[in-house]
Amino acid sequence: MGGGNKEALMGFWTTFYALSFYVATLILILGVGYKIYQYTKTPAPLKIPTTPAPLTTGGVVIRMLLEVILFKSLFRSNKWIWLFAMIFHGALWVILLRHLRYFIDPQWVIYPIWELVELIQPFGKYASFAMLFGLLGLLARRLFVERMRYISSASDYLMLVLLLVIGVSGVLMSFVTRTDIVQFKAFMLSVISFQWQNFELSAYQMPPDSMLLVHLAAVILLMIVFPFSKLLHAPGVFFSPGRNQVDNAREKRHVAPWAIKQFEAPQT
Amino acid sequence: MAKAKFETPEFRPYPVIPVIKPGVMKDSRSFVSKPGMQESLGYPGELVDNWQEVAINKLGELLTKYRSLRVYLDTCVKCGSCTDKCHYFIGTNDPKNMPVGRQDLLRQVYRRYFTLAGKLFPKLVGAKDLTRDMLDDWYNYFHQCSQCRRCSVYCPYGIDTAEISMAAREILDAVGYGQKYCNEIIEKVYKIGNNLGLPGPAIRNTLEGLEEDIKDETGVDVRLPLDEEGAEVLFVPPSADFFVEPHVDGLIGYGKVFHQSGISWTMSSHASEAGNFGMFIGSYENMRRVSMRIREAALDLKVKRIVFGECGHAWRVAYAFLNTLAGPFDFLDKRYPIPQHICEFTYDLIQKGALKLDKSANDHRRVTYHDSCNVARATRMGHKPGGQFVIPREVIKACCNHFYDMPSDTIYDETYCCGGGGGLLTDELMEVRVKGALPRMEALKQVTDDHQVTHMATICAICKSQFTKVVPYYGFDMDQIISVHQLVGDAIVLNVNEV
Amino acid sequence: MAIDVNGKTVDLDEEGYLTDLKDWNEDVAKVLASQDEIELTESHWEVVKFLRDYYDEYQIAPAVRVLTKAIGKKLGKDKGNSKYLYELFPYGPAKQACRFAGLPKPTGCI
Amino acid sequence: MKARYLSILGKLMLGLLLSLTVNAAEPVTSGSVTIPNPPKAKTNFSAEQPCVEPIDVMRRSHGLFLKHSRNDTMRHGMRTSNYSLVTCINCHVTSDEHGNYPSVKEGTEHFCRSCHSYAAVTIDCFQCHASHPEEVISSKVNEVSSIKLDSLGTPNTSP
Repeated sequence: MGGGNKEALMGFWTTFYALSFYVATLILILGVGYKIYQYTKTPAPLKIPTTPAPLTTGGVVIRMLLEVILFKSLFRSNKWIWLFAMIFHGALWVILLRHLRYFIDPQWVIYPIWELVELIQPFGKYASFAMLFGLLGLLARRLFVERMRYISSASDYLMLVLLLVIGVSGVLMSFVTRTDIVQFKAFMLSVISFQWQNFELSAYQMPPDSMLLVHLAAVILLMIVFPFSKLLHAPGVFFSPGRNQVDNAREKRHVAPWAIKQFEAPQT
Repeated sequence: MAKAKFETPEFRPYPVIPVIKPGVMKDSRSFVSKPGMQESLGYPGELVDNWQEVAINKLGELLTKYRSLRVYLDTCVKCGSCTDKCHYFIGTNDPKNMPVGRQDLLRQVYRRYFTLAGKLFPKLVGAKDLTRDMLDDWYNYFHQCSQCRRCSVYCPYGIDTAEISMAAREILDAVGYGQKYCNEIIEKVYKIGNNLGLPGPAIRNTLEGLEEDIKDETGVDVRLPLDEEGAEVLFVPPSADFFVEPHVDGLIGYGKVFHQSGISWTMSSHASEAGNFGMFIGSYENMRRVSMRIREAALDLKVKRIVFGECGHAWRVAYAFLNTLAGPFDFLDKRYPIPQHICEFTYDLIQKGALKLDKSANDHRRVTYHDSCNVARATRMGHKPGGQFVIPREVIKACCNHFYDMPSDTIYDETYCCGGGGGLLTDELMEVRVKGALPRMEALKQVTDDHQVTHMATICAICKSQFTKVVPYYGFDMDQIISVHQLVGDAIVLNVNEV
Repeated sequence: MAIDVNGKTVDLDEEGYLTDLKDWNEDVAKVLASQDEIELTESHWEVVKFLRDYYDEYQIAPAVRVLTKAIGKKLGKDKGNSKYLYELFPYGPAKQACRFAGLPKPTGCI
Repeated sequence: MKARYLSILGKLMLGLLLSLTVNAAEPVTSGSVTIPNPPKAKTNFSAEQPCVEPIDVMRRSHGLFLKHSRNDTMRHGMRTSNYSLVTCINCHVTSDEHGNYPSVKEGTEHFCRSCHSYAAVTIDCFQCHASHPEEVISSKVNEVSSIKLDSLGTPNTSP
């Protein structure tokens, strides 16, 4: 393939990924937004906190933080799943923070913030191995523990595979095949700031590296399936009545609008 | 009344996670409700012709009414942490008795009809059509869940299979495929006033007999009042307390406590039942209808307080739902919790020194305590989280010199269900009940071996009945099950305050 | 389910209790008992009769303690306990004796 | 042929994107998106190639080359590498009219920093190495580096 071909090819991929990124973001935000709206709008007609439960809202916040950050219930339940899940999620957060470098122009922020982005880089780089380890642990449990295999459907495996593809392609780009991260950042910043005319210039196009194409395709796919899959556990955990309700049923009357309408309105 | 055709599980030398045996409990099935019972509760008499359509619509309706259902169906990631937590799975090894396995029966259908992924790629995401087989699986396996919430303790998202079971049972009722045991009992509450179907005169006759017994035994006139207007306290026991052993001795215990407290009290023939099976079938409407009887009785008898007897699920409905369903209780004395548990009531008296207790009266007993599931994981006693664990134990310790707890991962909020809760306490489910009791029996065995425990006290009518039935399968004696308030009643020194 | 008693068909529900309580007579009781491999003795009949009388008055089977007390009064203190009743009706005096006596099955949290 | 179709398709899609912008008619600019603008190198490596490897390769792998040299030199005591940090610095870091070199610790003037700070990649080379050409150093160093530069001229020497 000659240089002209390659340029044309990257022109295509640049536009393709830019468009896909918008579509995926739109689906992710609208989809998860709709789900959150739905959860918010659906009433919890009865007090059902799993007790012992906190007696105050502040207590509920602490309970929720312990669940969301430390996976407290999972820790009580199963140390292996907890370990793999903790490693995976912890590493994922560090890696996500590391990727902020592609979305923030240093000129947009004050230096101390940028310094933090710089500081996280080496951690994020090696967290990728931790993430792969956690994912492989979760996958191994699903494959080799009989009762886990029983409850797993194809999508449960594929979700792990998708995350592994993202992780492996990322690791390869960091340590083996490499890409032009400066050019990629120019592309990404143009995408998120809607500077589409930049894509005419080769300095703002997607770098022509197959591993990058794979990595981004998998990320885009993940964003698209997010609102339609079990990844909804991320927003869902905050809406679980068993965890987020205050234990004050005797002190404070709690009635859902539909119950008032159905049972109490005619009497008053 | 056929003999048991199953093998009692053997105690495990150490608690290994069982290997799954798909389908072994597929045919363990409770009797289906009769048309009359169904209709009394507002449901079709028998399975309607367009059951599939009705069921899907009902599921759709419930999804808009219960956030718990919607979030729990969406959120599960199949992490597997619940898979070894259900006593029915431990006892039966049927994977559809794993909490996630049970939930998936409903979740698969939810995905098929209510999610984009399930509509487009059912195989990929494990979505399934609502077939007759699926409906039967719902019926069988959602009636092998005691709604004990143990799974919810361990779920990283707090997913509670009880909520899923309740929704599934409500759908089953809505298509005319209800369970006989639950629906017959609710019908009796509506027609007669309590789960057992004891008419007022029968209750009065029973209570008079018990007053005689107490008089014979102690020489003291302890009253067990019924329908006495103007009493301070309306006391609501489970109707089993009028009827069977060892419950009855608990009722005598309550009577002695009230007697010593000097607080006037009464039971009600209108609200002669603490239990509320409306919860078991997931029906807000029926649960409310049953609850309203207590409000009505409290108003009719002009009481100032409401106290509930030893009944686990009753305490859940009373503690967590009564205010919602039948409140507000503006007419009651706000200085006391509304409603109050008999253990809270007794504990307060003990704290105040108002009861003289002779611990040595229970010296022939070495006691352990079974935390009833719904009390432990859905309610509270006292003013601090976890009071539901502390207060009954403090009451027992105030009455007994020998108290020993079972292993720590089988008590408090990790307690195992007795195996008979949530609408399973019926003879045709004896196999499920016996097998489901395995983890609790193992814990009891351990404390028996380690501390020579002779009695297991509990505060739930279902626990007491279930245990008296199943402990013989495991080599224990039915007399080893005891009410907490029997211990209180035996230790209490009557009339010391009056002298 | 149904049983044949002296050439007459008597309907039972799935748990073996009479669907129509009016169908009861002593021969029905004997057939029901034979299903549980029990031969009704005079001691059994005392209980069965008490149950039926009590049911006539209160529309419910008597509580176990009421029953034991009544039996104790009638047959002597040594028989006024649930152990004696369990010997007669191994599946429980409430449920099994009620079945033979043609009463509805007592259900609830028992 | 395929590339041509792709090019047309890409242009169509880009056109679609651009038509959505409010100011689509304006001339093409880089807008508010900055990109690094490193100082020009002092010399070209050869007539065909500006640097020791093609620019594409240098952008992706310069760190790898230098790391390999470091490992060989420091860990194994071998100065065998074809890539030399000193040579990079000598060619790429230029002084202003007052003879001052840009700082490698702040700003974006320094050749290395212009991209590294943009991409949040810290550089640890200059904890030991000089970040600008060392004028006081004897001509010997320059000789060495020029020899190395020459030796790079032969084909097929990249790793």
